[in-house]
Amino acid sequence: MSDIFPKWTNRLPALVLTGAALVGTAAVAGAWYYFTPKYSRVGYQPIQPVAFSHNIHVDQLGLDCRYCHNGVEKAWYSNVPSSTLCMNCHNQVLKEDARLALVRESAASGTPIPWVQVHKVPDFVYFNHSVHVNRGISCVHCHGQVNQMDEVRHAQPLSMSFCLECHRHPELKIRPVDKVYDLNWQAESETQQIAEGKRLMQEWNVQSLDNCSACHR
Amino acid sequence: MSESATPYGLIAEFSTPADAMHAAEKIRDQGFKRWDVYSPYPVHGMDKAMGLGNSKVGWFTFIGGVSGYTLGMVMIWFMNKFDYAIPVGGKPMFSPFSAFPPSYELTILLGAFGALFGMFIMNRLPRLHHPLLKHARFKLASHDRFFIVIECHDPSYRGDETRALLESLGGRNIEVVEE
Amino acid sequence: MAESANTVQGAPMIAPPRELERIPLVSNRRGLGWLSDAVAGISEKPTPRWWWYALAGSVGTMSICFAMIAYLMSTGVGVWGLGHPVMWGWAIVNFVWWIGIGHAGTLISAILFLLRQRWRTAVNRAAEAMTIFAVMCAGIFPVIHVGRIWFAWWLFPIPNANGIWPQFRSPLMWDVFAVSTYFTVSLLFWYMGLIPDLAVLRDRAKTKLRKFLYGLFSLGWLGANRHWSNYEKAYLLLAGLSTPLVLSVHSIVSLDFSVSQLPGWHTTIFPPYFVAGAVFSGFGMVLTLLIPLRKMCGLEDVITMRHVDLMCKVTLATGTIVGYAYGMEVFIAWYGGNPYEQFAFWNRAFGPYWWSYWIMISCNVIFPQLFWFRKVRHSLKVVWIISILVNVGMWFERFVIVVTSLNRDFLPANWGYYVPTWVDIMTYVGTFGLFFTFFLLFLRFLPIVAIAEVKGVIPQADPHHPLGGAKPGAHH
Amino acid sequence: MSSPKTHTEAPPLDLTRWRNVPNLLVASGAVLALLGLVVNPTQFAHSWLLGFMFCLSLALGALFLVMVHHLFDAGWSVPIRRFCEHIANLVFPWLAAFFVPVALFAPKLYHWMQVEDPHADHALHAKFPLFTWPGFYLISIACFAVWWWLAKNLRAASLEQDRTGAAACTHRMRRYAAGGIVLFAITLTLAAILWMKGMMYHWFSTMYGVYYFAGSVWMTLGTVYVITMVLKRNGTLTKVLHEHQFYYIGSLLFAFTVFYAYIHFSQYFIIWNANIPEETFWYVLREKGTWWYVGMILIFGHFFLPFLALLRIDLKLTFWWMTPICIWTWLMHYFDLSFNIMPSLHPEGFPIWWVWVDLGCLALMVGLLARAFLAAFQQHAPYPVQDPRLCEAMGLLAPCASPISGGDMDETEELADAMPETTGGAK
Repeated sequence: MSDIFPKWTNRLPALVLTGAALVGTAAVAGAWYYFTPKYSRVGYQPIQPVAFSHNIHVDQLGLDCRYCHNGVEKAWYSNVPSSTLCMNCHNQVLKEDARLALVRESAASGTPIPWVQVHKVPDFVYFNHSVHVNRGISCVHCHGQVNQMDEVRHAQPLSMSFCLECHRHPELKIRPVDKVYDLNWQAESETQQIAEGKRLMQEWNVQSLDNCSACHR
Repeated sequence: MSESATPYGLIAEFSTPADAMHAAEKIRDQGFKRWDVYSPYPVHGMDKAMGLGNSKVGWFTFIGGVSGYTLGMVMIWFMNKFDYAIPVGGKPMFSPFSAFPPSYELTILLGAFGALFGMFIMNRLPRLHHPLLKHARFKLASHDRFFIVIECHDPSYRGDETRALLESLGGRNIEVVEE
Repeated sequence: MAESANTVQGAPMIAPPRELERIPLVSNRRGLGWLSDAVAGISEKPTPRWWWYALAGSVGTMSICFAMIAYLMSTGVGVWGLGHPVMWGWAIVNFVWWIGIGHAGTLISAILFLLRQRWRTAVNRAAEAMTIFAVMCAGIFPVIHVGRIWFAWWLFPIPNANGIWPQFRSPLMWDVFAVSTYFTVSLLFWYMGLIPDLAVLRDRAKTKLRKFLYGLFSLGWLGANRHWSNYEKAYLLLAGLSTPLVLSVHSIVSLDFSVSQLPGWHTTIFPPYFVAGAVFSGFGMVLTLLIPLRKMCGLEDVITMRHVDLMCKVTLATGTIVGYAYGMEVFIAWYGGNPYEQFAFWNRAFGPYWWSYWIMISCNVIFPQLFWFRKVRHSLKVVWIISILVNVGMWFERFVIVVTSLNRDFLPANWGYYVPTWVDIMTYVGTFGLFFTFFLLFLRFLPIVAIAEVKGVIPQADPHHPLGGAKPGAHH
Repeated sequence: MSSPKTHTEAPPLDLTRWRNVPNLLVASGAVLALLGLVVNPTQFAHSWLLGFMFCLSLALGALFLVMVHHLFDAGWSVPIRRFCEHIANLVFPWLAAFFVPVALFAPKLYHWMQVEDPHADHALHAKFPLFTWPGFYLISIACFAVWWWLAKNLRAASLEQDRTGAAACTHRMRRYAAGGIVLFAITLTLAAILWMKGMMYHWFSTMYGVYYFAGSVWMTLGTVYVITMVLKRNGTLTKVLHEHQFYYIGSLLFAFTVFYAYIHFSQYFIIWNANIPEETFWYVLREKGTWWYVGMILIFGHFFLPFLALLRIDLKLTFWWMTPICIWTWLMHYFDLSFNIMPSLHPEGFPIWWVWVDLGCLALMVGLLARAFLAAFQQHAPYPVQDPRLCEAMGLLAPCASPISGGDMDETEELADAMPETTGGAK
């Protein structure tokens, strides 16, 4: 004899089912959004030891990316410049500025500035900067409009699907080599980008690689 | 149980499965529709005695199984051939052979869901509150007793006449169960 | 009754001589009500002291398992003894062993149901519970062996940030589907069987808490025949689905090995051989558990010597099939003429792990042959010891398959010797704690024998039987 | 089980019209087989082997059914056991005699016998001394000896029980079955390897013995169903047969449909996936030419069709539905064996032009076996008349008289008005 359940409990199955469906949907949608690099990586903007502004150096002063990141065309790695490179200018410009004290100290002592790394690919991914920039992939595609950033911000997810998006359709991104470091450049129209991109792929023999060992080797 | 409660049905008690079964045959022949036999275990032959047809649960399983197999095959084709083909081991991107084991498992999984939830749907379970659960002697239905309950909503239900019928069939402790 | 009808429909009718009489499934002439009392009583009586001791021991052991997993997660799979060339060690051995244990439960609940073996009713509930807990223990190993456990959900075909899908040509993916389906379906099947019995406990409940919990989980089951009709159909369908499922699970586990090209793994008899081995080890475990259980819970009249006898016979049959498979492997290694295959089998029997091979052969093939003798099958002590030996032997079978095939590579420079670390060992020991914790909780709070099903197989249940109330001559 | 449905009402089947069929089979088969022998001896050898393996399937399948009946202490299968014993006994002298042409034509069938230096061929060298002339013949003789010994002794004990009704006979049969099942597994495997797999001796598969076994028992169960049905309808077994015999045979047929498919799928799939040339060549050959279609016939006809046809419980008891399926098992098993045997002679495809030789050999053997079977069947009781399990098989179990005993909540004292048997006289 189990009369301890009042009559309304007969509606429980429907209520539980509806509730479970709602909670389930919320959980899946939440995980899908919050657990992916689109949320967890994009927007990462650490405070750097030196308040270096790409905006001032690139857009206002017109420095080329390669002036500082001078290995990017030659190596897999796009180097962060040593502080002596900063001193090329800053031994003249703002030479007494307090904001640059750390740079001067580093240049004098040889201890690197402890920059906080923003962009990172996992250890098991092989990424080669020179291959990309020499074949018409601009900095902006992975790093966003760094030329407009005062403080560097993680602009793209850099997840595997992000890489794949481009690897499957390089013609949507590929551009003439002389426009690679022009972060504001855009093709006149999408159709032109595709036509030009296809032509460049043909010319450079760029393949749409999405096999595992293209990146994991 | 309050005085004003509406009656739910007439309950009669039987000691042996054979008595319950003979009673069920008679009640079936009288044309009752809303009634049932309650027993601690499924009594072999009772479906026939009550005039029940084949259970429909099989259809739920069948639909579950077919959709599981289709889902498996389509999913694997979409994932490994259409959306992102991964060349491995010189094997074709999609082969009904290598796609078979997971699709087979999905067939069984969804078929099993179909069987269980089909049973729940057909039986309108879960139903935690029921007039019979308030009846004192009804707890013996899960122990060693057999009950027949004829609901008052049955079009053939005729109060005392029905009670007399149950009595003549050997039912004991005949009582009215209230809503 | 038999004597009164010497001829039926003109054919002579002979009652079997005493020695060939069928022994009743429930002994001592127990009836419907007694079954409810006996089984439900186990969870209604005050908790016996041994239960607390056993639970404390199990929980303690289980915590070792979790501690080892935490250590593994924080440090990495290097804490295990894996290394070149044996890259698969205890984790896969334990996985296959535990999942094999589970197979007996499904065999009893599903295959014997389809075969109309009514003796299954006394043991199926406990065996199914064993299946579920064993699959839980098994599931731990593949999950933790992936290294970065927090990414284990990538095994499922869920869209993720990598934009890539699981690779369905890999037998390890088939495993994911097989094992998760197996667990889910076993759980559904088990729960569905429990519903009428939970209703028994609900109807007998004295305290409000018990009324509430058993009432909630029995879902308002009334035992109406219209419900039974759908219920029996669903039960039949689940049994029909579980049968190919249980065959497929261990077959797919065997494919992990056999679709490769490694000598000692690649052999076509693996699927049926693994299934037979799984059922074999599972029955070993069922016997190990039920022989003490029937005594401790006072269920000697329900789980009778006939049940033990029959389970011994299943063990014998499957053990002999496994023996046939061992023989065929060795024979075809010789027959095929492949020197690598021949070496693999020579290495098994006489290489550095010779002892594991001979433990396997003696525990799996030789000792179960004692079950040919009725005397052995009826000595509970001997049966219990052999059942444990079967468990040991089947663990070593997986060890032999995994380790001896890997430790000698094609080049002697790639030869090695695998030794488990203490973390390997303690993780495995810890899973026993997990298993027994769940099993003890099951013993205490749930009906450990399928009450409604056993009621259905005693003579009183049959309305055409005099004990069921049938009048003589009234034959349907 | 309730009483049989409707079939008993029909008048007993009159089989006299069919009594000449075995003779016709023998006569026509002999003509075709002889013609085949003259026209193309190699084809004749292969066709004969095909027919022989087909008939052997039946005898070994029946022997297996008899042995598992004893091992499982089964009750339901008592009425069908006697004719299974007769079929199993066809193994000697009949099948042994049918093996003589295989033995004589062995060099035409088994290429390894013609290899000049067996030690130059590694695959053959490795099989020394199994694949030598003495090895081949000695093992063949040993296989027949084991089968003969088992079948003869099992039937002898069974016939003795017909006279004495002694339980000792049951125990004796169990002992034969216990040892026999092990010998049976070994000999059947060796026979399948030596007589069929050995045709392409470079190939190997650990599953092969099980594979032949699965197909054989499947076809045997189909045959057993037909024979049981005929014996029920002509009145011979009507009084001992019940509905559940048909249900169980049908269920076993269904189980073996799945089992065979499982075995064959596993063998194919593992070989396909590992993709090792020394194994795949066997199947590659069978995917070329019209063999591809035979393979498809096997997938659909050997599995899907019977699987779907046998799914429903009630149809397993419906004779007009089951008869075509059972006859279909013969056809499919024939295709299965042909798929195994013939590609070594006809790699280009299924030898449709030579089917008449196959059918001739098969008809000759089946005709002779049918005559032998009928003679044996008529000589003895049609079912084990004194078997202790017979009344159980008939669904007439003697009930044990036990009371419904009490418990805390048991109120069975109220059963005062019940019959004395119900309470067992306890109260």
